[in-house]
Amino acid sequence: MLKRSRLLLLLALLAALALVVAACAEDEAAEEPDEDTDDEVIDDEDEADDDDDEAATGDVDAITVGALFPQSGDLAFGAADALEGVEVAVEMFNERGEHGVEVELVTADAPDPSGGTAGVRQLITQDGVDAVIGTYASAIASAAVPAAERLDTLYVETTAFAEAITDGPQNVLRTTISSGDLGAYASDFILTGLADELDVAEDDMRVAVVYTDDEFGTSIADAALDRFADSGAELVVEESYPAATTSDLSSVLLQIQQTEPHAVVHVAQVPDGVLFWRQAQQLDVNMPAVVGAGGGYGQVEFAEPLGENADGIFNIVPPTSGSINVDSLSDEAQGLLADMQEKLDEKGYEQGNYTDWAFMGTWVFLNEVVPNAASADVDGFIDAAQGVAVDPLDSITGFGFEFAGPDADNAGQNILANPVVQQWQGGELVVTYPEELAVSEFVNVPLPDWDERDEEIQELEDEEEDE
Amino acid sequence: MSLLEIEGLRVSYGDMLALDDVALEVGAEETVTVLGANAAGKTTLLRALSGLVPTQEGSIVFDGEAIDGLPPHDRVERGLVQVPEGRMVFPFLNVEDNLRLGAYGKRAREELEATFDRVLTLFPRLAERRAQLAGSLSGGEQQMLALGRGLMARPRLLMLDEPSLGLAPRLVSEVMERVAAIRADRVTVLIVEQNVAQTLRLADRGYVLENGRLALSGTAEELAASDEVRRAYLGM
Amino acid sequence: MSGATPSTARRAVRAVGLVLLLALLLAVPALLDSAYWLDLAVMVLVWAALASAWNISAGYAGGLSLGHAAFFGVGAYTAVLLFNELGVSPWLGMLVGAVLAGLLGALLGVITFRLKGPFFVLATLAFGFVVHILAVNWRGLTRGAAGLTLPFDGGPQNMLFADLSTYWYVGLGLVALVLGVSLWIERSRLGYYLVALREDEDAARSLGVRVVGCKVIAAAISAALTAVAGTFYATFIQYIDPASTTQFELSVQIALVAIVGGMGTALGPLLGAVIVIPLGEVLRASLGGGPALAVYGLLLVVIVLTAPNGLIAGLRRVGRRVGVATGVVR
Amino acid sequence: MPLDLTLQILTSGLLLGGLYALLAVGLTLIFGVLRVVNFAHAEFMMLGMFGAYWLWALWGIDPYLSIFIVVPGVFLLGVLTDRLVIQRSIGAPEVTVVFATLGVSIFLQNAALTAWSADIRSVTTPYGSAVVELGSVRISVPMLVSFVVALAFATGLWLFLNRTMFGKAIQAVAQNRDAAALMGIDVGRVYLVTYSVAVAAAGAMGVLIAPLFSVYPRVGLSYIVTVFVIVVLGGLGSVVGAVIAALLVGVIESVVGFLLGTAWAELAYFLVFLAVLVVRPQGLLGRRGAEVYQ
Amino acid sequence: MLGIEHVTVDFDGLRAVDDVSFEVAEGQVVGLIGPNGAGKTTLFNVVSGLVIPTRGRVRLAGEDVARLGPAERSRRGLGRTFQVVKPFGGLSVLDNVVVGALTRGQRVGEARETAAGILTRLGLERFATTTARSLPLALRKRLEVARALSTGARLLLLDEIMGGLNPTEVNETLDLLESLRAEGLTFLVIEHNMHAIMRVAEHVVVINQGVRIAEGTPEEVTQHPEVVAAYLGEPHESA
Repeated sequence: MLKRSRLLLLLALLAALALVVAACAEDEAAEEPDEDTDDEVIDDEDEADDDDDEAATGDVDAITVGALFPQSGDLAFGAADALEGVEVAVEMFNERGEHGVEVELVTADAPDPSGGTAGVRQLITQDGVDAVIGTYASAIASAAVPAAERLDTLYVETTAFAEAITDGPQNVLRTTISSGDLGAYASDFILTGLADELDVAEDDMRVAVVYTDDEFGTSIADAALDRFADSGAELVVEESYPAATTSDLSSVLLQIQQTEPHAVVHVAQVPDGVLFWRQAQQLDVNMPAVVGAGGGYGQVEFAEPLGENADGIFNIVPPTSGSINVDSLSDEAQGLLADMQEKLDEKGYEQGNYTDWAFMGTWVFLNEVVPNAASADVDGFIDAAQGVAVDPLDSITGFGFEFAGPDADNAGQNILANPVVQQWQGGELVVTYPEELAVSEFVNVPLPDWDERDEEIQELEDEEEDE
Repeated sequence: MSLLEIEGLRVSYGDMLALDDVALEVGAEETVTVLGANAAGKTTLLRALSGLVPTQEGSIVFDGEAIDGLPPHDRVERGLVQVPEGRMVFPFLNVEDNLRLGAYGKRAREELEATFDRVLTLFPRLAERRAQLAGSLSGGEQQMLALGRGLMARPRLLMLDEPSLGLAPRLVSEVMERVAAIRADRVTVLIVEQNVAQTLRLADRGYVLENGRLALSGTAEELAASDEVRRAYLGM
Repeated sequence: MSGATPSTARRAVRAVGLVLLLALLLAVPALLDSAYWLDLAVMVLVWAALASAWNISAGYAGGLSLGHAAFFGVGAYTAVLLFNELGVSPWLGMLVGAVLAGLLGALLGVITFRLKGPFFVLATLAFGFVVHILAVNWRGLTRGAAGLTLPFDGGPQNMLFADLSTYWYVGLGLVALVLGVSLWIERSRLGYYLVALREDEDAARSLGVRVVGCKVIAAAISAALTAVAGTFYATFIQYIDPASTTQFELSVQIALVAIVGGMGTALGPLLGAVIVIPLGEVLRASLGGGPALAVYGLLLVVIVLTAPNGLIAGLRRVGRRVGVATGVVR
Repeated sequence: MPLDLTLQILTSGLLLGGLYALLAVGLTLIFGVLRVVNFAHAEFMMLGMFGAYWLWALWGIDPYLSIFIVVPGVFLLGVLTDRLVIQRSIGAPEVTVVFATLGVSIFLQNAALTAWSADIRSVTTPYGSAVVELGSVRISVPMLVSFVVALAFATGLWLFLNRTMFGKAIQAVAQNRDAAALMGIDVGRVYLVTYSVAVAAAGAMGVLIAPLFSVYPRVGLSYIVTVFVIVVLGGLGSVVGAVIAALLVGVIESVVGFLLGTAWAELAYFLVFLAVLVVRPQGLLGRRGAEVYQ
Repeated sequence: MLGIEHVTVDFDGLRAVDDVSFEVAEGQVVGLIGPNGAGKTTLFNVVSGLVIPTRGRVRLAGEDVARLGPAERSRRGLGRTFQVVKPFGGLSVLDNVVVGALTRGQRVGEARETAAGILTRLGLERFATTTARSLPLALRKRLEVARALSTGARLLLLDEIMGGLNPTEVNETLDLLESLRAEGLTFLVIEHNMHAIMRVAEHVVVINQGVRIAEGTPEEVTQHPEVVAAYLGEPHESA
């Protein structure tokens, strides 16, 4: 036991020492980050050596940006599109060389929130990047943005929707929409465009909101619920459930059946989205209109199992070149889109939704913010961002760019990032609203009752039996 | 030739030695008893013979074949059957099922019905309680059931671990009578008992275990006359 | 009693070893010339503290908990909420979180002390789920799955440091605290009682050991230390949500780290963290998330089947052999 | 509440309970006989679902046919798991017994993730949305099928346990392992069969629900925790108890879900679960003695 | 010192102890004998608080201890050993005894000294650092006694501590009992070794099938026909 007490004593000493060192280190820390960054840049990039000195005097000639996306783990597959978008944007920017700025791209992996923090530190302190571009997943972004803020570095969010990202941090520019916008837009659409189509007055609308209890579901639903609360519409069902552990939605559906809402907002993942519709059919629950908001409703895996029954289901998303009528875009935007697609082909990449958002966000940052920045730091970039004004028709995604000022509640948010309304038609999502971006008319508004559809199915089955 | 021959048997639980260098022999149609204080290793010996605990050293030869490595059910199949201490009937199964499970092995199952009738004749109480849950029987009845269940396996060597444990004197005598009857049926018996006097009257030969080692062996008469045994176990 | 006193040579080796280890630990930020690896090193400290804290109730007191994420969450949420809502420094929030978690741990101890084996495990699992469901659904308080961001209001007074190496030193302090408590318990009255209860409850009770009291105190200490680690994690990552603080998988991993290292010893869980966390990271980086976790699962199975006492037991055997070979140990 | 609605809610609850029952019966059997809580149980259901999915996606085999291929497959996997892991953990320290199956669960989940990615897949069948109408109550055909199979399995299992020699041997092993071995019962084989049959039932459930639910590696999570609750309520080790508790939990989930909301239903049954564990660990329907952990 | 009043214990319908009453006066050594399974150990469990009797009461130094758990009874001066020994297997022999000394309220250091003293007295000092699990059975029985003594118990329940000991060891143990008794300790002893009982016990209680069938001096009870029958199954003839 003697040895134990000795060990204990040493440990106490160690603890004390650790605390002392911690306190000392902190004194230095205040001035450290800037030095660190500069050192690294000078060490790491021989070419940028001279430019960097100049940068201190005014115009930015060369910057390093870090791309932070999940490259391993469960999210890696989906996030690959986004990273490819950033990569292509940087390459095209350097090739065009219009602004005399040289951009170097470094990437880091961020499989989960703590990985996001680690990735940010890696990029800023080791790779000496001047700005970080991310992140695909909201939870990871929510951890990565404060980490960058701590190191006084700009964070450009191109693909994550979480409200929290632009709710507080002063170092962020989000080029895509926030999930609240999706929810608010879903409500607006229901109260205006959809109400018109259904021929119901706004004040007579009965609505239901059903959502998963994850970040995505709650933030969208909260915004939608706020908007409904301010309107004359009546909220008849509000229900949340855990997406991962729910194996039955019949109780929700029966509530909907009882209260007969005109429209249902359903924020779901794929499995619960499919289950909701299968059980709706089984329980004969008729809903004139259902509006999803990305997530499960935006994916083929959702529509495929439903077959024809998916026709007419709405989905709210930020638009992409793939979903809108690109002919209405400006020539410049169409040219940019063509160049991007060529570049993607060249590299053997597929174009997905996230490719568009990540590409366009990066493109705007490089072309509109960087060249106008007085210095390659967070203040310089944020100042420069105030002057950004990109028209929706000048963007391959169909939404424009203009950032909320530092004093706004949602500082750094792209306030022109408006969603569009899509509908499932024949197994594909097509934009049906607003009209200027629409590629197709509404179908199945209101949705046909199940007994009408059952007949169709019955016929189908009969045919099969005949064979 | 001996039916069972053990040599240099050693069993330990972790770093605790339970049996050390035990040698023992049981001839065909013999009744042999193993005596010893609580925790002297008697139960461990029987468990080792049945294969419920692994042995570290030594050999167990049954009917001329080494059975050391065999799992318990294979030993039962060869006729080495144990009625364990504390009866261990299956409390939530009825009496009949308990008995029939006794004849679970292939060899015993072939003659199940005949054995079953014989056991019920031997234990008429069990016949009366056929449909009752074993857990609801009295202690004596449970012991009878355990004996009967052991017989159902058609043992060539029946090992009995403390069959009189916790029974009233009248029942103890009854159990001993049944054991005598089993013996008369030409079944070889290896019996472990605290009830030394009665057991020695029943047995041909005996061994005394002390702290996991053999301390004494001899014919039943010799042991009964031994001062050591008398003082230690008969309380005289 | 000659065997009880370590030889002078042995003591000297021990002392030199400790000084070297200490120096090495203090020098880690300088040695790890990469934010990535230093970041990982800090996470190793977090997990070392968590596994050690779990070990107090599981290793010493024998209650295999699968609900410890609940306490981690309480520590994280309490500190962040107090800071965000009332401006209370996380240093203080950490204490409040520890007290809250301690009370919660005590409550769990009171209701589960009689349960054995899988029943205890299932009860702690259910408890963990209750806390998780509350974290997800009590949105007025926790903002649900959206999570809470700890704004960077820099400065040591708020336990927020711009410099990564500071987190390393604070983390070292945290581990030293948990290890200190573990060692103290090991040689204190409580430790004797806990091990006695674990080895044989009836015998311990007959010697005058009060079961409820001991188990409740152990559960409370374990929960409180877990919460402290939770607060540290929250200030380190600056973002918390139910998925990363109260989820069942987290409880499993806490147990896994301690088991791989070796339960019931003070150093085992630390060893577990040093091995499992970097291994997990390397596996994930080289194989991807799914395969890495699959390997984790296999590792868990193999360890509990072949070495339920963990790697530390094997290490000790090797150490002894080396000691004998070199003549340091008789 | 109108009668129709009440009946519909109760029916939905019962059908859901039927699904749970098929998992719960196996889980409770494994515990009763082996004294092992099989954390990996729902993973075998997941594998069953994937089996059904791939046979359907690759060769268009209907789940109601592929069940005859998938279930034997899952059974063999159960044999393998039992041999490699479960039998080795019996009689080992408690930490082994608890964490070995947890490790198997983590492994299977992530092996599936590695092999088939996190993609969400669905089997589409003509009868996926088919319904039987009983008065105003609508009953999903696939749900009804799995409900019937679950009850048939439970009944069959009960008959098997109580009417056959091997079934009684299983009971004997559950009641006293040593005594069973002394009767000539091959305890290892009883363990093997019990474990494999139980996980095969989980696999069967996976196939049966494939026409209704999407398949993905973590799908087991939606069931396993609920099933733990059921098994404890029914009394660990009790087949009849598990069936009754499964139906009960299904109905409670449906009713509370309708009245209070899904999230709170989940919280409610965890609290009930805790209370039952603490106050009456043998379960609401279990018999005394079954809870004794050996 | 100890009063057992009408104690009855039922286990799942089986009556293990049936309306047993007797007293142990301070400073006495009372033997409790009976065949295996007679209910002696169950009675010990009732006295020490591990088993709650179906009916009846236990008084310890005049106080009704029915509501107290084993730990509280131990802290009121009751110590016991277990027939099937229950050492804290993973702990050293010394640490086993330290646990008991700690519950007296001693600090760890003091407790270690107390424990070391007790080990010396029982001749276990050589094994102080040995893991309890690896002690031979006879020594583990002695460890049980050491542990019971370490709590500072005034009344000791000893459950077959002489089983398996050789005659010399039995004599040593008996000497120890006598010296402890001279210090004022009280004993209730279960023992199969009648020789030993005859030597130390002034009073013997015999139970069989859970029922008290005789009580008196050792000589009286060994002559008692019911006792003879209980032990030997039938009237004693051969010896």
